Amino acid sequence: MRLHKSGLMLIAAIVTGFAISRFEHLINPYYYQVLIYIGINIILASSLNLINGFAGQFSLGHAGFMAVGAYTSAVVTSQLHFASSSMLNTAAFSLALLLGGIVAAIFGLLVGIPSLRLKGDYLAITTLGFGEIIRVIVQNLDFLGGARGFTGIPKLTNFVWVFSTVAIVILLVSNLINSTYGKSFLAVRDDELAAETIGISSTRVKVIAFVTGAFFAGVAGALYAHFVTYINPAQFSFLKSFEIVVMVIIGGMGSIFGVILSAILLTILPEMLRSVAQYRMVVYSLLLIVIMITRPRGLFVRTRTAKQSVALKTLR
Amino acid sequence: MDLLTLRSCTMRFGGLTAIADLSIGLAAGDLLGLIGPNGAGKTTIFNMITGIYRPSSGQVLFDGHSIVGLKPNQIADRGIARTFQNIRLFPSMTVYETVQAAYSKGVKYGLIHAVSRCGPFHTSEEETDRAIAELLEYFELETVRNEIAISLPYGQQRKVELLRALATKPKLLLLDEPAAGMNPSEKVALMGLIERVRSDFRVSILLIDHDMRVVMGICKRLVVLDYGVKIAEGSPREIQCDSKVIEAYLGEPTE
Amino acid sequence: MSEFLQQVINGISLGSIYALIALGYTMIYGILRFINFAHGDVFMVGAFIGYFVAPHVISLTGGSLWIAAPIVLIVTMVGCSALGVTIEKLAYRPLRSRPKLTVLITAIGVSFFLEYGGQLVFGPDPKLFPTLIPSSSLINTQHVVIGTNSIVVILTAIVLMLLLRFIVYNTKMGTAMRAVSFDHRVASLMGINIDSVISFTFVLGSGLAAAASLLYASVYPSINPLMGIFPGLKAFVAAVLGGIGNLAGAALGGLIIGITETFVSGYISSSYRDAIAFAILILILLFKPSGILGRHDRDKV
Amino acid sequence: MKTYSGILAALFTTLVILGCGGGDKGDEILIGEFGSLTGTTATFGQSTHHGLELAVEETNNAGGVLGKKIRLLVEDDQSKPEEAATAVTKLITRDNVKAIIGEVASSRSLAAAPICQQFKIPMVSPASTNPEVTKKGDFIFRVCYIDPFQGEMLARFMYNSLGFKKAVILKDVKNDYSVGLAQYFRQTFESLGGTVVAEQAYSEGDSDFKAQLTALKAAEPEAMFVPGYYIEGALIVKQARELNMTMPIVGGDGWDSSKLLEVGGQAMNNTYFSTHYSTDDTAAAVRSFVTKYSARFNERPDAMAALGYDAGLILFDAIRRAGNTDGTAIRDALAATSDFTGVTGSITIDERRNARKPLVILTVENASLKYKESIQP
Repeated sequence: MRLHKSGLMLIAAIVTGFAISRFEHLINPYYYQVLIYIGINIILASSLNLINGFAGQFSLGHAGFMAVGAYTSAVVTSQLHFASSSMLNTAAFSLALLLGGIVAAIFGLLVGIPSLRLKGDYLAITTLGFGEIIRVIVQNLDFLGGARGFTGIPKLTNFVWVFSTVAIVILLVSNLINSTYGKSFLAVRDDELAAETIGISSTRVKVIAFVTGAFFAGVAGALYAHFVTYINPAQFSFLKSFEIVVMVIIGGMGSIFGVILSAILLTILPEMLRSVAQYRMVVYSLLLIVIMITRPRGLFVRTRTAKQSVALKTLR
Repeated sequence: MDLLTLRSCTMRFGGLTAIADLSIGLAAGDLLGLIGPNGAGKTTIFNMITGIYRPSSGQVLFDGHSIVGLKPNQIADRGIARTFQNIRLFPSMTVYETVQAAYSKGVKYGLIHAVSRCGPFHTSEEETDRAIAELLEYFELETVRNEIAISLPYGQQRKVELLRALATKPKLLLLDEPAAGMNPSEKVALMGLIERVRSDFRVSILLIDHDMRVVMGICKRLVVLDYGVKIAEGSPREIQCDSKVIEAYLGEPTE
Repeated sequence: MSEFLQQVINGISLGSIYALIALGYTMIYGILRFINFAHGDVFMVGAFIGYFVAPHVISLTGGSLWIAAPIVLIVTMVGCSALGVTIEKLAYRPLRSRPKLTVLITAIGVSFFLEYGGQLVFGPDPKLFPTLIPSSSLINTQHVVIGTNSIVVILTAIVLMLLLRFIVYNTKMGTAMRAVSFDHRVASLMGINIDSVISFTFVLGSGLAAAASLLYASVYPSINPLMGIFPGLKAFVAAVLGGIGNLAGAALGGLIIGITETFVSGYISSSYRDAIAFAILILILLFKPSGILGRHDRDKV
Repeated sequence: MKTYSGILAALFTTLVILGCGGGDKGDEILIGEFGSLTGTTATFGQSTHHGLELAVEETNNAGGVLGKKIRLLVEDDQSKPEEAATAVTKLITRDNVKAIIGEVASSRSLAAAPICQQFKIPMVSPASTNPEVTKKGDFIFRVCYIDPFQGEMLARFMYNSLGFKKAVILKDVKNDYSVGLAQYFRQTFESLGGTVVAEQAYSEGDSDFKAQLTALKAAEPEAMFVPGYYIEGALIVKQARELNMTMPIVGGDGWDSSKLLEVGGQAMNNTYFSTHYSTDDTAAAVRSFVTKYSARFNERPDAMAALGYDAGLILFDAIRRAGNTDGTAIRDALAATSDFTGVTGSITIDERRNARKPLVILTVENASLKYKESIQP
């Protein structure tokens, strides 16, 4: 029985998703939309958590992977879309999500390679640079609509697609991290050199983290594109990457549950602040500063022993 | 044939020569002590062997093959494990997880199995779990298995680090001042443990210490280093009488 | 050929502004080892201080720009220095012993705060920056035009850089700064007051950003609360390119980015300009990760 | 784990409670506006908002519509398309607005239009000129002309009225509006027999254009076309003049702002641009609008303000004619709009739900705007 525990959990999650989607029409569309954004943000933040939180590679280019996934999938569905048949739509969309993820993963590999030589701030600025390069290239590609954006993407994303992906990402990341295999990620994050001396290839770990993280960012981008139905390069600037990084940091790097909570919180917070319209980004930025000063390890992370904090402090 | 051979190795940093024309041989099953005053270049030798530094010139042979230019993890794969002078444990991990990390390389499944938890995953995890439990028992660490490793007392941290190195199933173990910071009775106990480990795990050991008396008891052969140059080699008794060694250590506090 | 010459002049003028901003980035990095993402926004605030102060100063001095401009420059530099020191005290100092990442995120927060706060206080619409540098053409041929703007920008940048060099290498405070950037612990053992050195660094860095903002706004006289984002980012790229923590490197990096961008815009396509700056950065980091003039930090075992 | 679940529950509760309320109070008609009050194009969002506010105040002071007061609900979209989608969904489904006004930027209108269409709520865009916008469905309208029309008219103006055959283009690649305008201009200009001898690009937010201008200058054009927004437009003209480029420079309606002359000054002489109305127009509607707007907001209205104002008035007029606030009824009334006298000219909504109205060309002489000509569709 235990052998299939993960599988069962996944199926349960997807069945629940379907059940809820039956009542989709009962949910206020605004809440529904916020829920979808929550789901997409959980996928983005959890996949970045794999790179930043578990493999310890500080990346500021996640929006770039998202863009690759979004555009790839949009091209696929615009070529394959059969509005008449829902079966074919499902097939086309599955393919689009998968291809979006795969192409993003290939870009993840390209970005992962420099990460092998770079650390900390240098890596951060390089990944930011890669994200921006991707955006600029898209902006110059006419067949993707350039700056005018890609219009007419079919609205295929729904509750089931998003939350099945959420379930898969969370399960996958937690399975990985709680396995003996996954300990190599944490070892590289904690002390790269010590990890190397027990035979762990930091190269391999970093590349796997970037490729997997990018894959899911790509899928999230594809889900996003087929929800908003219109994408343009400006949506995937480094500011989007910052947003995702902030979710990971506030949730607590390397905390699966904390990052989920912060993705939820940071999606809802701007909505709650709608009433203060022009002030909301100012409030948001102040909150960010205050949280960093008072709860630097993240809002949802248990406090560690004093000694450990000291050790972690000296790490980076 | 020797398990590890350093053949006229030289290590230069800019204009500074840290190791000069050093040759050392270590036979399988040996416990070789590498001693010398602070700053003699002992840790540099370890860094050279484990691939952290690449020797400026000379050869490092392990099991008859050159390991110069290999990455630290590749050298670890060949069967060399080490500890660090200033203990480097993984700050976020428990004792159990620390040992698990050392096993992460040898699991009998891949990424896909890890994330999907199928195939050989559960069998392999159970095997690993049993092996770790045995090791923890051997080192008398089973009571602290779920403690964060770096929150343990110093002596136990040393043990965890030694255990982490052994968990990679090395042929050669490099111990960098394992007794540093211990009181005399702890030192004696540790030396006993090292000797037992050597025979129980059939591992060769290269041990660094600047305190001669620590290693006298267990090493059959010693190499003495001063300013990157080998000044003497032989049995503990021979070393004790060597005039160059006495000169090098004169005025050195020997704890 | 004439087009080429014109592009070189355009490039140097833009590059020297990047260089001034990059110097601030690189000094703060040298001392605190973190990317002060808010630096570009301090630059923006500088432009707005100039915007509000300049008309008053100009009317007080009876319209003489040669007297007014230096006064505006000093007021703006003082204002930005105060802002920089305040940011450091309130947002960064409580985090000094925390992981760099925490400080980095805080810096992003400060950056957002200044940008959106700026939109609130100054209004989001672009403002016309008053003329501070009397604009005329020094050389004006059919093909090459060199205005007073470019010359003033380049000369001011050079003077400020020399001044900075003097402060860092020939004053007591400068020596203390270098000591702190070398090793905090050792410096404090030597009796150096780390806090005041860090504050001083922010004074210098923010002051240079203020000067850069006035030069920038004089050449491109439209200012808005988001104007700091891209010059800030480019300047940071310049600092990394030159070898972060290295003053000469920052100046060199700024010039390289300025000139390359101008050439890419002129000869290839401006649509690739932002990408090109990053592409150069990535190539340099791959082949010489410590930057052109940077020293390599070895992982201590 | 327990505390986490607690936090999670709290979060969801907040989501549900989050600003309940809204809805018609019976004596009010709720109209939603989404716009870029903050973010990169905040200045357009705020101008439109002011214009619309003025339209609402005027209408309410005159007794409202169908005996009810108009209440305007504004949502900021931070200049981001996904925020626009959320804002519009909220306005329609939570606040139950009867119609939507927005956005200036086509990218945000494109994200919002499918939602309005889905809920059958009419949407009136004040200034999105991308042809795609109104193709999203029969509930989507606009009160401005579209890019192909404007691009074509400007090309004809340059070729016929000004008589130039060799032009260069400097467009903003980051800006969909500018890219579109450049494309339509080029098509028409070349089909008329002119040549575009060089084309260069810049990115929104840039302020240094000397590199591109130097390259364009080398192509020796007779005139230059600079589609884009006013701030870059003015800087480009200014820097072009500094580089001794004295030729006429033509821009689109993105140039229309009081800031254009403020930034460009005397350098703007010998430039032309298309717009929606002229503040110097002596028509009663225009004069009254300019006076009231200046008094209310202490600044002169730009084209966006005028379009926001017209968008509001056309919508209110349609509701009045529809006789009720049913979405379909308002849609039909909007579609039937004909010869509506707005500030930006006489507006007729055509079968593609685009506004058919004159294009005004202004020129700059001695650092002040002069009416040049009106081109009828």
